[in-house]
Amino acid sequence: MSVLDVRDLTIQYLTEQGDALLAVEGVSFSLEQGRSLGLVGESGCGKTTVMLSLLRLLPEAGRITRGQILFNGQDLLQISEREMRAIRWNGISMVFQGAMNALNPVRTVESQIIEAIQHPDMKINSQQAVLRAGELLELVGIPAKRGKQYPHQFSGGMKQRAVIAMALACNPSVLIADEPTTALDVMIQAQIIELLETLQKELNLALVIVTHDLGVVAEMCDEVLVMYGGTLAEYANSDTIFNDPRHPYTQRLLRAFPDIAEPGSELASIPGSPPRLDDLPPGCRFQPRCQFGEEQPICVQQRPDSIEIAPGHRTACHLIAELER
Amino acid sequence: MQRSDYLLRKIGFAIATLLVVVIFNFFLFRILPGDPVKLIIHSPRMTREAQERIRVTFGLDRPIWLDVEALKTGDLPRVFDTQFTAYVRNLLHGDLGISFATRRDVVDLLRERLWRTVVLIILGEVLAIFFGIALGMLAAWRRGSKLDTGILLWGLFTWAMPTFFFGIILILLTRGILPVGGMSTPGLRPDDGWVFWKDVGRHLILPTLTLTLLYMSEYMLIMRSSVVEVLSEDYILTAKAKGLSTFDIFRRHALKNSMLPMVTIIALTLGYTVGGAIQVETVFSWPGIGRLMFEAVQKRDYPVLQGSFLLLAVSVILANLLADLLYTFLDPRVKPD
Amino acid sequence: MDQFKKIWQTFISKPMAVVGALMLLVVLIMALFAPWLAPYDPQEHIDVSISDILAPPDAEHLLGRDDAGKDVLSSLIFGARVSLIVGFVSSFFSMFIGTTVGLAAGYYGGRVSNVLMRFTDFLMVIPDLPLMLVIISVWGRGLWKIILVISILYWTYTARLVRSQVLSIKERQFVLRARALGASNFRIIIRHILPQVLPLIIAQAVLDISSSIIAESTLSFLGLGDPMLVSWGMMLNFAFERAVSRMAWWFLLPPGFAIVWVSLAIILIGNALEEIVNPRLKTHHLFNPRNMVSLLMGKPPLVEPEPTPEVGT
Amino acid sequence: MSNQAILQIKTLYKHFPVAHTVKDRLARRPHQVVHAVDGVSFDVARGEILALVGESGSGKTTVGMNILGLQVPTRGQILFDGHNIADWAKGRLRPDGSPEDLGKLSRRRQIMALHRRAQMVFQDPYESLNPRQRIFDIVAEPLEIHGLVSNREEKQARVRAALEDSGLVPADHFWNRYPDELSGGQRQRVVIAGALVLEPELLIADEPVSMLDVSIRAEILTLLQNLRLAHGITILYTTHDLATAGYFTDRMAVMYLGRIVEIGPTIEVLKAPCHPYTQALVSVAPVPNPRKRRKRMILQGEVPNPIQVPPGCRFHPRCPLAEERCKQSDPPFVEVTQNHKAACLLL
Repeated sequence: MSVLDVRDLTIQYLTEQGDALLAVEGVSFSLEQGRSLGLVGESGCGKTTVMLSLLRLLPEAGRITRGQILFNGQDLLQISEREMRAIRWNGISMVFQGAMNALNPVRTVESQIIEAIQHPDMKINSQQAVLRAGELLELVGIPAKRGKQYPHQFSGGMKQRAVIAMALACNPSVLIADEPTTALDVMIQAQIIELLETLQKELNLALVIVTHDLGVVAEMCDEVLVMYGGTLAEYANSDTIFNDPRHPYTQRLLRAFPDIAEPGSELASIPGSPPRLDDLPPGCRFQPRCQFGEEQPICVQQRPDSIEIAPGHRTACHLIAELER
Repeated sequence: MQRSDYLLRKIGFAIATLLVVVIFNFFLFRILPGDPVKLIIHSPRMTREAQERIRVTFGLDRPIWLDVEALKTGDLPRVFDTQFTAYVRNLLHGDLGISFATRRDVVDLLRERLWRTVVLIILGEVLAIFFGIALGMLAAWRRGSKLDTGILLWGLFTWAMPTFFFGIILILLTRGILPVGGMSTPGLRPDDGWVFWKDVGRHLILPTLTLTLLYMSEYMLIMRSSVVEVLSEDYILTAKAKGLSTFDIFRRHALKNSMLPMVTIIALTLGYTVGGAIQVETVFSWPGIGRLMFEAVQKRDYPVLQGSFLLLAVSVILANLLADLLYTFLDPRVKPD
Repeated sequence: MDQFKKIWQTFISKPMAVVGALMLLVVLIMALFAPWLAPYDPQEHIDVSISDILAPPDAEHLLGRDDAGKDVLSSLIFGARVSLIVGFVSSFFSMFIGTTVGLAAGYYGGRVSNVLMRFTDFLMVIPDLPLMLVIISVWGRGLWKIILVISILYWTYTARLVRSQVLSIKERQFVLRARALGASNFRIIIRHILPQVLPLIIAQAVLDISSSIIAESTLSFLGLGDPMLVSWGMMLNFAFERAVSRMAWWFLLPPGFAIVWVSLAIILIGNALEEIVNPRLKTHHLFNPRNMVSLLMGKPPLVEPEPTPEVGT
Repeated sequence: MSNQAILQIKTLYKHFPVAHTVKDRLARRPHQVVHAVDGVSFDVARGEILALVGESGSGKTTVGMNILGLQVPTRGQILFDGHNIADWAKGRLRPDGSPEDLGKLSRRRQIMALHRRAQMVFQDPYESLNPRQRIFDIVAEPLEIHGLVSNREEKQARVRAALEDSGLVPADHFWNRYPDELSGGQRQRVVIAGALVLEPELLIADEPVSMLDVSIRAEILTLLQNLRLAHGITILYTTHDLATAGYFTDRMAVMYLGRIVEIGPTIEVLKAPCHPYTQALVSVAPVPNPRKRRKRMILQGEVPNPIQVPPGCRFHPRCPLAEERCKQSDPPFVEVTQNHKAACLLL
């Protein structure tokens, strides 16, 4: 059974004027223990919104209006806030984007890890907690004694490691990492990717990587969910996404991504820009930028449903059958 | 920044400020048109001995700043025998002159009254800080609620309210219920023990209430915006994701982080609080430094005015330094060595 | 300017701001048309009998008479002039000094900034009311002296605000870009930095008007007002000395509430301006968490999702 | 491509002083410096696109700032078309050569003359445009600063040409708008138009696509490439991203801790890197295909702080191949093939 099973998730944002913007619509995916999923898309495609909704941490204006989030079969949208608190960090934990801001600047790193360890469900005394915090820091490659320091005494890469250590405090079964490598230097990025890979194998984590960087996804994910304009564009295993993409957006996105293994090769960007939430096209959200959908009335008028074109390969495109031909 | 370096800078600044205040205090009473000291000497209310004593104390026969004549003749010891050095010498000996109005030593007057002002300010300030922080946090937590709006409105209203007028309103409202003037009921003396102190306490209520209610609102507004700011930080979201309860998030994260700007603000507004104390003491005839200054202004009692100003300025500068020291221990980003 | 048009539109959409503006308008009219509005001339010499002193309100004197037997309402109307002049003029001066110091310290940095900012800190540390008391009582009383003393003490906050803004704006890439294009310092300050800070400076200057008005009234209350003019603070000074014991509320309360009225008006305006030009609408992570899923639990979603059409494969 | 160098950097040093504390002053400790750029030399030929690659703190942006005279070099020479910018930036006048020589002008004029011919494109398109200016004013500002146009029509024509050259067609559709009405890619085009309007010979593009979405990166890079084709503009492209550099640059210089460690034709450097640092960088660059996953050569630790630079080869503390001699001697450049040099003792 999947540890995490998200079905038909739909999220709105209420604007100050009282309008409801459809930020995420009909996104579904599932993840098994020990596997990793990449949630990719450009800025504003709703990937962070999806991630925050998994722990019910949406900002004030966010509303989950439809769908289910099943964690070990239990729907997280139907439980009370108190029950939810028990699942946070214990069952599902997160590494937030921008590690520098995820640590409180006026408290020691260790105390912030301990705070997570002393989760009500963990029943651990303070001495054990200190030891455990030290272990966690060593696990991510930070000497335990540096836990007594404050975040500003850590470099960017070390903060990211500390945040990962903090996320592992309660032995979660699912770890969600939002842009874990963005804003880090190339070499530090590689260190963090390596670290996450090792941890995932050793701890048998179900890992969700939320990122805009296709390279990171190709490096470390088993499955990939490509999002566009708040909807699912394509969902398949990593090899299929990178070598046999079906959705026009995935195809063009891959062609726009430079490959260091083939320097000098042609790059083709996608003209136009992603749709704004307050100005969504009525039909397929990619239609205004799609080279196939220009004159297809169905693309302009109707939103495509995601359909399974092969076992485990879903995509949302009206023209998928024709494109195959 | 290193803690010792930060402290050295702050101490250096405090010393420089003190020096400037001392020099300013000297010149203000000499350079400005009308030369008050000379005016005083010709005051018909002064006895000849008092005039003579002032002349000697201020060294009025000497040049103001440097004795240029002595410098030219090479009479070095006399170069610094000026009004300014006389002033500094007197200051170092704790001599601030004598009051024109009461003919008492200004230092004695100040010593007698200082603690009364200190009690008033500390009491008012501590209560204002406590309630300001508590209400500010409450407003931030329940942003947009009726409570929040109420707190905001009260803040705006008291911001527009001159301290002395608020005191007057309280007097009009509580006439006959609470004592509205002085420090104790005439006739009672400290020897009466408990009864006397209880009476002083009753006299303290209105002045303290005025200071608290007015100064609380500023702390409240600042704390509110500071907490709102902190609550939008990512580490709060992280704390929430860790499964911490709202109470724990406030206690462990929001409070300390929003206290940092508060310490700075409290230090910066100390001078303002002293100004408030002058008004409150005037309105409620509380016999402290503020009331003393008010009376000195009325009677043009310059030595008292000069002495009180010096004392208040020095106290505020020192209190500020204290707040800076506190800050270095609260904020880990100012590193210990 | 589009920018100011936008600010104005947001401004008039805020009820508090409109209330403040209307309140200020009343005072402005009072001050401008004082000689026509006031029933009596407060400067006029009059003969009074004992019964006229602190006489309670009646049909002839709507707010009664003061301790000299004069009409309180007329003094109140003329007093608006003093408050507004002191408020606007000192706040203009302090805005000017503060902006200049802040721009210079922020943009040029280094030694210039050090000297200017230490001086600013110095003025901020010295308790201002005692300093004003000392200066005015030595220098002598007078409207312009009060205005000057207030302006040279009240620019410090503006200077700090401007400096901190300039420090961050100066690091922004569009300033670097202007430098890379070859723009002179003057051009960068006038074209690229000042327009960013100006709205904030104006909001701060508006708030300063109210601080200046309160400062003037406090000085007058403490007996250091201009002896040639009737200001609200001075009225309170007389009233406090003589009217409290007789509970002559008609002499005590109107000038006090007039001060509160005008400074509240200005604070409402300034506060709204500040909110507009310096929005701090960030997400707040500790709200009532039930909101997030409440719609799911039985209540209909706000927007009905479009029916999903069938698509043949 | 002509072989004449438009830009020659000769042993450029840029050191920033570290803040001196009161205690340091009392203890008479010497002033410490950040070695941001520490002896960099390279040439850029007219019409060439050179990539300056490095992690943050490698000094690549500082090099760009020094070339434009926005910072004053500590030591060394920057020759732009034969004129030493380092001297101008210091405000020292050195008249030499023909009467039109830039050296005859005052310092301000010299810097202006430089900025007419060399321009910069910045990293963050959301930050590099003044939010209170309209697009037209943004693009026209350089013309005003340099007094290049006399009337409105001429100004409009030049702004239009610059905007359309940058791919914002039709120009009048954009020029009355404010920056916040445009997308990131469009803003970056406006920044480029603002530089192009002066018809510069050299363009320094400082990480111009790192803040943009993947789908629009390529169009900005293609635009830069086309500028070279259409106007013969020389481009210095600084980046931390080897993959984008591989896409459109001719040569590549890899920087580490204020020094260039390897320089050569882009394709050669990426296909056959010589310096261990370049090898590591190439090996960790993510490849967008799970079938091509490679063995990553991960360097441990982080770039040391540029205040205390390691002795000998500055890369040795992190170099997986380091030997004893690497700790002692500073490696010279070794020519691997023609035009391809690397600074490593093990070569």
